[in-house]
Formats: sequence, structure tokens, C-alpha cells
Amino acid sequence: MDLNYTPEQQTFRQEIRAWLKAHVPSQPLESFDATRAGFEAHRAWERTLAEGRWGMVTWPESYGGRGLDLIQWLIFEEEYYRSGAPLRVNQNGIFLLGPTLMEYGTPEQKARFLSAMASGDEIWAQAWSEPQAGSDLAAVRATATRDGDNYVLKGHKIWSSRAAFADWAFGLFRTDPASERHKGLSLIFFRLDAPGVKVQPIPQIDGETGFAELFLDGVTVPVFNRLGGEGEGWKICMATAGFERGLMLRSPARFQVTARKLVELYKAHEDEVEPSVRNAVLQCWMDAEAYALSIYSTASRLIAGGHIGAEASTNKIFWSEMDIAMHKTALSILGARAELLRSAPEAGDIGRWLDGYFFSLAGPIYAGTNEIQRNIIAERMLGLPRA
Amino acid sequence: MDLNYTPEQQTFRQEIRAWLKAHVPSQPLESFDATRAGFEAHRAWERTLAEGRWGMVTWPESYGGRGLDLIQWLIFEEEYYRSGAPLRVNQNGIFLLGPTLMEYGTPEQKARFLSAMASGDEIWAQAWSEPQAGSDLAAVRATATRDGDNYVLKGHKIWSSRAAFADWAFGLFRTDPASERHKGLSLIFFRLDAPGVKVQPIPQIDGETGFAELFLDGVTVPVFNRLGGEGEGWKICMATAGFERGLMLRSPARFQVTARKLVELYKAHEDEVEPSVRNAVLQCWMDAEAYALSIYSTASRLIAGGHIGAEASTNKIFWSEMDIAMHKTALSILGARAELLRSAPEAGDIGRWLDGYFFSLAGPIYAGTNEIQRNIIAERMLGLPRA
Amino acid sequence: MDFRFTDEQTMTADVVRDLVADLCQPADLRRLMASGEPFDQNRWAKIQELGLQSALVAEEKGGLGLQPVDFVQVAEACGYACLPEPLVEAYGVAIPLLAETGSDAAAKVVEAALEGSALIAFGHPANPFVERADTADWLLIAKSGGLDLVKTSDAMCTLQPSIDPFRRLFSVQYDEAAALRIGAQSGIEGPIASAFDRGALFAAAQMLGIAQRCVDLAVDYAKERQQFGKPIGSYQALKHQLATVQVKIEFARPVLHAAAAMLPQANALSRARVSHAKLAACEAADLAARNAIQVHGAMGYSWEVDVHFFLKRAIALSEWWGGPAFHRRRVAERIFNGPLGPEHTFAKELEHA
Amino acid sequence: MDFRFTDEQTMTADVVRDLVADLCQPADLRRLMASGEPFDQNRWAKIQELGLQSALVAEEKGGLGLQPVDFVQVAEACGYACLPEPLVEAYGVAIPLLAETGSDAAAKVVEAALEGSALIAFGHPANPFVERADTADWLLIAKSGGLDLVKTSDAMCTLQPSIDPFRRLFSVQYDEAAALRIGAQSGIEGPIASAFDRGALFAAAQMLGIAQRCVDLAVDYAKERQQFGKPIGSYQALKHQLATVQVKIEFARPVLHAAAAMLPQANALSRARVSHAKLAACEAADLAARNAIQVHGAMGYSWEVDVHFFLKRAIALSEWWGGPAFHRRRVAERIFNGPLGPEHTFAKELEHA
Repeated sequence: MDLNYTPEQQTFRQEIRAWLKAHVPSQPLESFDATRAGFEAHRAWERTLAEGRWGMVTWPESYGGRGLDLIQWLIFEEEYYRSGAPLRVNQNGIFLLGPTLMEYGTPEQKARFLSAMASGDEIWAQAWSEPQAGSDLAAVRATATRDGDNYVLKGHKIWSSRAAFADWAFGLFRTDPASERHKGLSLIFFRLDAPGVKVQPIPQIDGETGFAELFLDGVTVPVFNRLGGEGEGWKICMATAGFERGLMLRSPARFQVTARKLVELYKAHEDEVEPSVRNAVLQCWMDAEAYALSIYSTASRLIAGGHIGAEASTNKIFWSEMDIAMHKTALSILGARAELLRSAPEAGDIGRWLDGYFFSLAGPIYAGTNEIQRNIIAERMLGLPRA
Repeated sequence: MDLNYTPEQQTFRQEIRAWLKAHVPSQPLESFDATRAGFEAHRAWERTLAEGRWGMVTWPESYGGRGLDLIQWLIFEEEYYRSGAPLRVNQNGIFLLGPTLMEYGTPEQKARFLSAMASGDEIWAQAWSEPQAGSDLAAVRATATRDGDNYVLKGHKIWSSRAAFADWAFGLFRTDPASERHKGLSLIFFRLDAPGVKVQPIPQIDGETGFAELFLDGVTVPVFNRLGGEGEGWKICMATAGFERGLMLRSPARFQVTARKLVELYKAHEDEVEPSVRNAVLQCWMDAEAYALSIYSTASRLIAGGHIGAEASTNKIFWSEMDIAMHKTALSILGARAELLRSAPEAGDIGRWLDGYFFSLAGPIYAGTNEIQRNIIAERMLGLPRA
Repeated sequence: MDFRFTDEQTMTADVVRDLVADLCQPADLRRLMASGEPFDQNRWAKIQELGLQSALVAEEKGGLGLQPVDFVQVAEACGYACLPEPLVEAYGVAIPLLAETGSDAAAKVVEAALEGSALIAFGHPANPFVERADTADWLLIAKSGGLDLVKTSDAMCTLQPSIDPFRRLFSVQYDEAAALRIGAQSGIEGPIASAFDRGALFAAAQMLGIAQRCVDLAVDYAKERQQFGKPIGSYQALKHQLATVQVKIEFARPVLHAAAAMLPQANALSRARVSHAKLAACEAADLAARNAIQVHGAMGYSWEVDVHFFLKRAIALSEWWGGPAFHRRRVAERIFNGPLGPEHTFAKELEHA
Repeated sequence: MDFRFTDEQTMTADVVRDLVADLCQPADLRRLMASGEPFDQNRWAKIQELGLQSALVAEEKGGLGLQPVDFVQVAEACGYACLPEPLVEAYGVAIPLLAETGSDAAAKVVEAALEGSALIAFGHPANPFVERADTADWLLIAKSGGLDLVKTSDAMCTLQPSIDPFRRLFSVQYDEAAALRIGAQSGIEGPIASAFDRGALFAAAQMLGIAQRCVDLAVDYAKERQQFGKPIGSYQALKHQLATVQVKIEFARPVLHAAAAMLPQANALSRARVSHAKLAACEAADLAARNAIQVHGAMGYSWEVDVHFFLKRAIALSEWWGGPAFHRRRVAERIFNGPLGPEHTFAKELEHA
């Protein structure tokens, strides 16, 4: 065990730090989920990143990356969040679909999609859920009917994040009409502006529209847009879910920055709050650190050839509950001002804690509910019998 | 709603307070679960109580009681715990079996058993569980075979509280050998010194022996010892469980006294402990008060002709979790001394908190596990579908 | 000693419960929100017809002479419905205080308020803003040592938007010279303190209503929603979460009702009970709202699902009329200076110790 | 940067793990308890043969020159087995400290300790008692500004019985004149502070082992025990409780291992990490032990079930080498005075801020 960064890793940190210092917009961008303008401002930022070849540092140079390892990715993320750079509007692409494409895509698919993803030219939405297929993803009903070299997509997707403004989406479709449950599904990409796609944004409780419903009525896509073999969708989707829950969906730096802000908020209001809040603040900081240490441990193992297993589920539970705790603690510090919108004249330093709180409440739900994660831990890690 | 005691209730409080002041032993008695001597000292105390007609104040005078209502019972309990009087060694009798006997017993059975119960002449153990029938009480295998005017009992009971030294036990037996689950069971009493009964004490983690295993091998009891009709055992047992969980098993005064002691412990060590402990102490006190208020509310409803329902389950969960929280808080105040036995020279004011903690850990388990109580609340109070 | 509500108490609450069940369903809330109006005029007119303006005003001041315990279930019903209109705040807190001052100068305002032709908004230092100041006719502002009564048209009200679309908070400035100083007489602190306690008590009552509504919404959804071939409400993990919330509610309710009954004592014992009620109800509402979101799955995060109205109200009320820190301080004062033990559950005075 | 143990580190722990798996099962604990003896002589002899006495002693002092990170998994294994003998305390804490003092006067004792012929018990002001003082040959007592080395036969040791039958705590009195004052030289505070941190770190490691053992015992039981016609481990409520415990364990482990690696820094950053590890491991052990009792049902409350050994050890160790309040204070010092944010996870000095 060696917890020292190598000289190369230290140099890399300085390089990205300097680049970010020179390039991060001085003013925060408008939310990418609220307006087209905000979305496009984030796309412009993705392009800036890509110009510096920072789009996705773990990818090969040929796809716009730098061929770096996971430890370097963590360093990149640390500096990225430290700098206050914009959230990644293309996270569904670079963190979810990208790694799966890398593993299951044909050379032609990689060439077609990965570079455009890293460059920000094509922003991705996910289209996992359907009204009757939430936690129970295998209940997917949307169909992809083979028609020569094309598929024709029909169905209704929901809770599709980024879909309000994104270019592309990926989702599961039933390619074998006689199949049931996990069988006969395929993972297929489609353009959100294709004929037959209707995008209906879903207002959220924070007033933004990060999710949309997608109504697909005879959307024609080439067979080229299928990732992996026909009927292999479930297997590939599970691999994506592993990445999502396991490592990349929530990089630890994000929570460490939140913890830092929480400590700052606490310090500013220490005299007004109950002594017990101090322990809550300490616990949040410790949890953010524990999460970071755990991810370093996993990354070390993966670099050495290991695979991600049920710890993807423990991660999901841990960060989603920590995220709620951090935001609840912040609200308790803000006291009666916590309910104000940021536009209120007396809002003061309330920041985005309330928005963040609402967002955090979704954490135990998406990317597989925490109930399902606990089942996975109990059955696969602990070996308890299935019901 | 009138939260004032009537003049009669106030007079009653003064009467019992004065009597207890004159009669409660000045030194605590030895545990009734550790030795025969301790058990008999408690029996002697029950007899003293009975001489004052305080054995069970809600029972009719003809059975040694005073015919009082549940509010007066609560006042009695408050003064009883306030006085530091010994724990009731006959609680299985007076609080569990007694009320059930009152409802389902024949006049002859009431005359035979209730007075001897109130007088402390006969101390009762319960014999609910079997090795394969814990939470799943309907899995009872012990049999009672009819033989003329007698039953012959065979089987193996476990977690029988007080059985190490008590006189009598009550339990469920399968009177219909062809029956399954809840059917064909009867509630039958047997003497613990009867031929064929072997009592095997079970050491507990606090070193005492409050529970025993009972091996019954051809124990003959008269049919008179069956409470209710043959095969009605489950129904009657559930009624007992309602009393047990609902009201009498843990009278609120007990927890209010614990809360008072916790506050005193905190005050004595306030300067040594973390500020956050203060909130834990406040919460414990509030919970003990909430439990008392809730029981007053239930008692008022029962006096007015209401019945106890699923709140028996909410009570069980609430007091068992509160009891653990109170003892954990106390241990955190005691710090490094918490692990000491009371016999340690440096034990100081550690009291019985550690014993109490171990005992509290059993709370979520006995009288129906809290898991089962939560099922009951979800299905019967909230109307959620069975699995 | 009888810990049950009288038939009259229950009937009063039933009237309000039936009215809001008719007129204040989530669809009504959505309609009001879309309209941008502060009131649903029809609903508010129906509420005014109930005559509860004078409920907590003494008979000799022209009121019904009811007590907080007669009103607490009304406040629960308002919370259960997430009622936008200020029934609780105006009728439960502000009007009784104004009437209690007995100020001659305010007599006309009191009269108008009792007959429903003047609406009073109340500002108390514990709350940083005044709720619905803009739509009130008069502002009753508590400050150290007294009360100011200000015509709303004489004050400058600045909107401080809340996440709860129906809360409508304002910071208020006014020229003290233009205000009617009505509480300068000695002894006004008592009525103001009691008004604060009513504020806290009825906020707790609303929170308990919110908590129960969240459970009910979650239960309804969990019975319908199917995943893996059966209703999600049949899964044990979900059942146990909701059961845990219901236990919190069950043990907050008697505290709330005892606090309502004890409030008129106006001493450290009754104040601690009010604080206990607010703490317990807020904890129940917080847990209930978060669990309801979780049960609704991704749906809970969306505007389409009704839970968010209750979540937002719960966030706001938990800090209104004193946050947890304030109320724990009052409980601590009771515990560390008052008599403890089972014989003091219903104690009336500290001297009983 | 490589957050994996080396093969050597894992092999060292495996040796201990195998040994206690052979010789320290619950039946062995019961046998020892029944005997009333402080040691299982056979097991202790086998442990001594491993040669770990000198593991954490510098090479120039005749040791193996290993670091806490090389030993932390050994301590986890000892916790997992609830080992009665003082492998962790003597080899992990006391002997390395005594050797580090470099005291000439103590040279013979060090030599004897390294070859296993003298047993050292360590008393530190953070702990009110000295563990296993009676069976040690020497007592090493830290006090303000130095260390005393006392022959046990020169001290009066008074048993302070613990709920944990294997802890054997003593209050110790001795005539200072009879003690060897070995740490009077300046700079002794550093080694004592590091010994304290090793104590806390290895206590945390044992707690993590205890936590995992409790989960494993509960899982084994839950797979076997049938109620309502199926194994209780198939019920979702039970599964989720145990999963929650396992999550706690998973996120305490990397903290523990990072703390072990950082301990030699001996600054506010490393001390906060040790404290974090102790807090996280204690929380996991507490939750695990209580859940294991609950899973075992009434069985868990009985002496027959093995869980109680682990529950008792967890209660004791949570307050030993600094309780939660102490360790939270050290974390607070780090947080409120040190650099925060993702770039400082592995920071080595406060000056990096």
C-alpha cells in the first residue's frame, strides 16, 4: 500500500489545475436542465474541454482522450470539482454509455460515437425507464422491429435525463416480440430529433425539467445503432449499471466539495446553531472522505485487473444517503431561510442547498433504488437466500 | 379532553404513595432471576402487596383487587415505580395471563387461579416459544393428548421467563394431533414441579438466568387447566399478546423513572460529555413522556368501551427502541467505565445501566419481534397488501 | 382525567375536514398555483362562513370562548390538505391576540376581523418574515414590549419567495409613527407569548396532518404500483419504512393533544409540552415526506406527484414558530429545572416538584 | 498511489488469521472462560512462535522494521476471533514504544520482550485501567512527560472486573521510587503519542473484525433458521438490515487502511484519520453486534449464542484508546483548521493548504 502520488501524477495535477484556472468560466453557467441556452452554454464548455483534450481522460487518444488510468481520472475529477467548473452535461454519454461502448462496441461504432461524445458535438440522454418498468427494468415493453437494415422503434420511455435538449438517447428495446423479461432485449441508440420522436419534459419539484418522457412512434434507426448482439441488451445494460452505480456516476470529488462548502457554511453560522450540528457536519465530512478513500481503493484494484462487483451497490447506497445528510445538515444551519428561493432579497448565503436537497432525495431512487441495491448486497455479497 | 385528575384520583395517589412509603423495602431485593432466595424475597413482597390489596388494583375485590379503572392502574404504577419498589416477579401472571383469565376463564377457574395470583401464592412463568416456534408461534409442536378428564403434555418449550423458580406455567399445546398451524391449539396451565417437567435454566449474556427451557415428558394435568375451549388456544393467545404488547407489559412509569435517572446521570457528568449527548437525553425524556401520554390516551378510550387494536404493535416498537436508546445514551455518558461490572471497585455510579442495556436489546425480540409488529402495522393499520 | 376529545371538538374539526376534502384537493392546489392568485376566493369565502374567526376569542370579547384544544384538530385538517389560505394563522393566532389586548383603539379592527371583513396578518420576531402580509388588511407586529397595528397600505411589503408556492412571505417595513401602538400596557408579554405558543402548537398540528397525508399518499400509490409482478406495497422493506413513519405519527399525536390542553397554563411545563409537540410532529413530517418521495420512486421527484406540496410545507413549517434548536432549549429548561418522573406527567406548576 | 496491500502484508495477516481460525473459535473461548485462566497457554505459545513481538520495532533496535500498515490486518484478524491474548496490545503498542525509547536502562527488558520471555502491559492516561496488568512481567506506564517501567511484582494491581470476561482490567499503584523512569529525555511525547495512535488504530481494526464477524454469524444463522416455512434470511427486512451493516463496514475499511498508512506522519492530518477510522469502525461494530443479536432472536440474548462475546468486546473497545467524544474532537481540529476539499485527501502536511 502506497498512498503517495507519483511525480507524474503530481505533474498531471498541476497541468490540469493550470488549464482549468485559465479556462473555467468566471461566472456559473445557467442550468442545462432549465433552458436551451443553458444547455448550449454547457455544450460550448464541453467543446472547450475537448479542445484541451480533457473530454474524457481515460479514453484512448484516438477517441479524444489521453489514455490515462483511473487514478489519473480521479485526480482530474478532484481538480475539476475544486475549480468549480460546470457540471458535465454529457455525463450520460461519457460516464455511462462511453465505457460500455468501449467494451462492447465495434471499431466502427467506437469511431462513430466516442469522438463526437468526447468533443461535445453529440450530447446523450438515457432512456432506461418506462411507465411500468422502473425498478423492474426487465418489464420493458418498447419494441424495435427489424426491417431490413433498420429497426423501427415504438414505445414510451420516461425519466429520461437530459432528453429535453440532448441530441441522442440510448435505451432498451424488445427486439424479439415473443420474449419475456430479461430475454430478447437490445440496446439501441436513436436521435432525439428523428421523425417519430416526441419529447415531453417533466417538471421537477425544484421547478427545473431535467427529465423528459419520450414517445416513440415508428422511429427508424439503422441496425448499426444497436450496441452488442441482438438480444444481448440486458447483459450490456447491467454492465452500464455497474459503471453507473459503481464509480463514475458520482465521483468522490463532488461530495468532498459539498462537504467543504458545508464546513464553510457551518463556520459562518456556528454561533447561531445547536452544538449538535457540529457532529453532523463532522460526520458529513468524514463520510465524503470515506467515499473518496473507498473509490481510490476500488480504482487501485481495477487498475490491477480486478472487476467491480457488489461494491457498486454499496457505493450507491452510501453516496445517496450521504448526499441527503449533507443537504439536510445545511438546511438545518440555514434555519428559517432554508425555504427561500435564491431570488429572495433576504436569501443571503443560502446558495443551492435547497435545490441540492431536492435533487439528493432522488438519489436513493435512480440508478436502481436503494431497496434493490440492498437486495443485491444481501444476496450477492452476503449470500442470503432469495425470497 | 380533560387532563386533570379528579379529587378521587388525587386521593388515591396519596393513599398508595403513603402505603408504599411505609412498606417498600429499604434495601433493593436480590434479583428474582439469579437465585431462589431472590425469587422468594420477591414472592414475600408480592404477599405484602396483597395484604394491602395492591396486588392488581383493576381486579374485582373478590379476587384480591380493588375494582379500579385503568387510569387508577396507571396512577398506581406511577407511584409504584416512583417509590423504587421491587419489580413484579409475577408479571406473567398478573399482567399477561390474569386479564385473559378474566375474559375467557370459567367462574371456577377465576376463583381457583386469580386470587392465588394476586396474593403471590402462585407465581407464573410463560411458556410460549419452542425451538422451532419463535416468531412463528403457530409452528407449536408440543402436544396435549386427551386422556379422560386429563391431558398428557409432551414437548419442549424455550425462552420461558421466570420458569427457573416459578410455580406454574401457561403455554400453547396441540390438542388436535391432525391439526396444522393456528388450528387445534389449546392454552393449558401446568405446575412446574409436576412429574415429567424438567426445567433447564438458560444463562443470559448478563449472567442471570431469567429464561429456562422446559422439557415436558408425559405431564398429566386436569382438563380444568385448559383456558377456553379446546382448539381456541390461538385466539386466546392473541388476546394475551394484545395485552402484553399493548398496555400492561411495559407500564410508562417504568420508562419515566429510567428517563429521570438518565437526566440525573447526565447532570452529574455534564462537563465530561459531548454537547450532543444533551440532545440524546432530551429525546429520551420526550419519548418516555410521549409513551405515557399515549397510554393515557389508550386507557381513556378503553374505559369508554374501546378496544385495543394495532396500537399494541406501535407501542411495542416504540418502547423497545426507546429502551435501547436510553441505555445506550447512559453508556455513552459513563464512557470507559461502562464496561465495568458493578462489583468493580472503581464502578462508582454506573448503576445497572449495562445490565439494562443487555436487557433492552431483547426488547425488539420478545413479545413478537419488531419485524412482525411492523408487518402488522403495515397490513392492519395502513392496509398494505400481504406479501 | 379523560384523554378523549369531546363530540363538539371532533365535530368542529369534521366540518373543516369535510370542507377541505371537497375544495382543497391537490388538483385545486395546482389550479390555484397556475392562477398565480393568493387565495381561492370560493374556498376562502366558504371558510369564512364557518365563523371560526371568533373561535379562540373570549366570550366577553365577542368570541366563542374556545380553547386551543378545541382548535387543534382543525389545524391538523388544514395541514392534511396543505391549505393555502390562512385559516390557522389568522383565526388561530392573530385575531385572538388582537382581541385579547382589549385595546380600545383597535376595537373597530377587532370587530371587522370577527365578522370577517378584515384580515389580520401577524408578525412575530421568531419568524423572519410576515406570511401573506400583502393580502391582509392589517398587520399586527409583535416587538419588544408591545404590539403595533399597521394598515397594510401604510407598510412596504417586499416579497421573499418561498419554495412553497402558497406561503407568500414578506419582509415588512413601516413608519412607526403611522402605526397604532396597541400593546404598550404592562402585561402584554403574556398574550404575545401565548400567541407564539399557539403558532407553534398549530404548526405542529399542521405538521402532523402533513405527516399522515404523506403516509396516506404513499400507501395509496404502493397499493397500485406494480413492479416485478406485484404491488410494491407488498414488499417488506417498503412496509417497514411506512410502519416506522406511522409509529412516529402515533407517538407525536398524544403529545400534540396534551400540549393543546395544557397550553393555557402558560408556564414552563406547558411551554415545554408545546415544544415537544412541535419537535415530534416535525420529525414525523420530515420522515414521512422523505419516505413518500422514496415510495413514489422517480415519480416522487416530479411535479406531477402530489407529495411535493407536502414536502415543501414541511420544510417551511419545521423552522417557523421556532426551529428545533429553539424548541429543544425550552424542553431542556423544563427537564433541567422542573420535576421529573411518572407522577409529573400532567403537573401544572413547577412548585409541585 | 496504490491502495492495495502488498502480498507480504496480506501473508502476515493470513498467518494470524489461520492460527486463530484453528485455535480461537467460540468453543475455545468458552473453554478458557470456564477455566478461569487468563491465557490459553497453547494458543499463546503458538502466537509467540510467530515472532511478531518485533514486528513494529525498528531494524536498528533489533526488530523487523514493519509499519502499522503491515500490522493492521493482523489486528482485524484478532478482532474477528475475539482473541483473548494480548497480541495486539503487547506487540502492536507496548513493545514498539519501549524499544523506541532507546533507554539503556530498559535494554534488557526490550531484549527479553523481543525474544518473548517478558510480557509488557501498557498503561496510558486515556485508558482508566491497565489491561492484563497482573499477568505481565513489566508495566510500562505513560504519564505526563515520561514513561515509568515497573516490575509487576513491585506494583499493586486491583482487578476491575469487566463485562468482557477476557479483558482483565486493573487499576495499578506503585511506588515511583521503585520505577525505572525511562522516558525523561525530551522528545518522548512523540513516541508516546504514536503509541496511543497505534492503540486507537488497532482497536479500530479489531472493531472492524468484530463487525464483520457479527455479520457473518448473523448470516450463517439466518440461512439456517426457519420460520413461517422459510429461512429467516430470505425476508427482505432482515436482508436490508444486514446489508446496511455491511455498507457501514465497507466504508470503514478503506478509512482504517488509509489511517494505518498515514499514521507515521504523526501530524494533525494523520491523527484525524486515525480518529475517523476509530469512529467509523466503532459505529459499524455497534450496529453489527446489535443487529446480530436481533437476527438471532431470543437466542441472541442467551449465553449459548456466540454473538455476546463480540457485543461485549465492542462495548469495551468503543471507549478504549479514546471514546467517540475524544476522536470527534481530533477530527474537528483537522476540519476547522486544516485544508479541505478533494485535492487534500492524501495531504501530508497542513502547510499544503
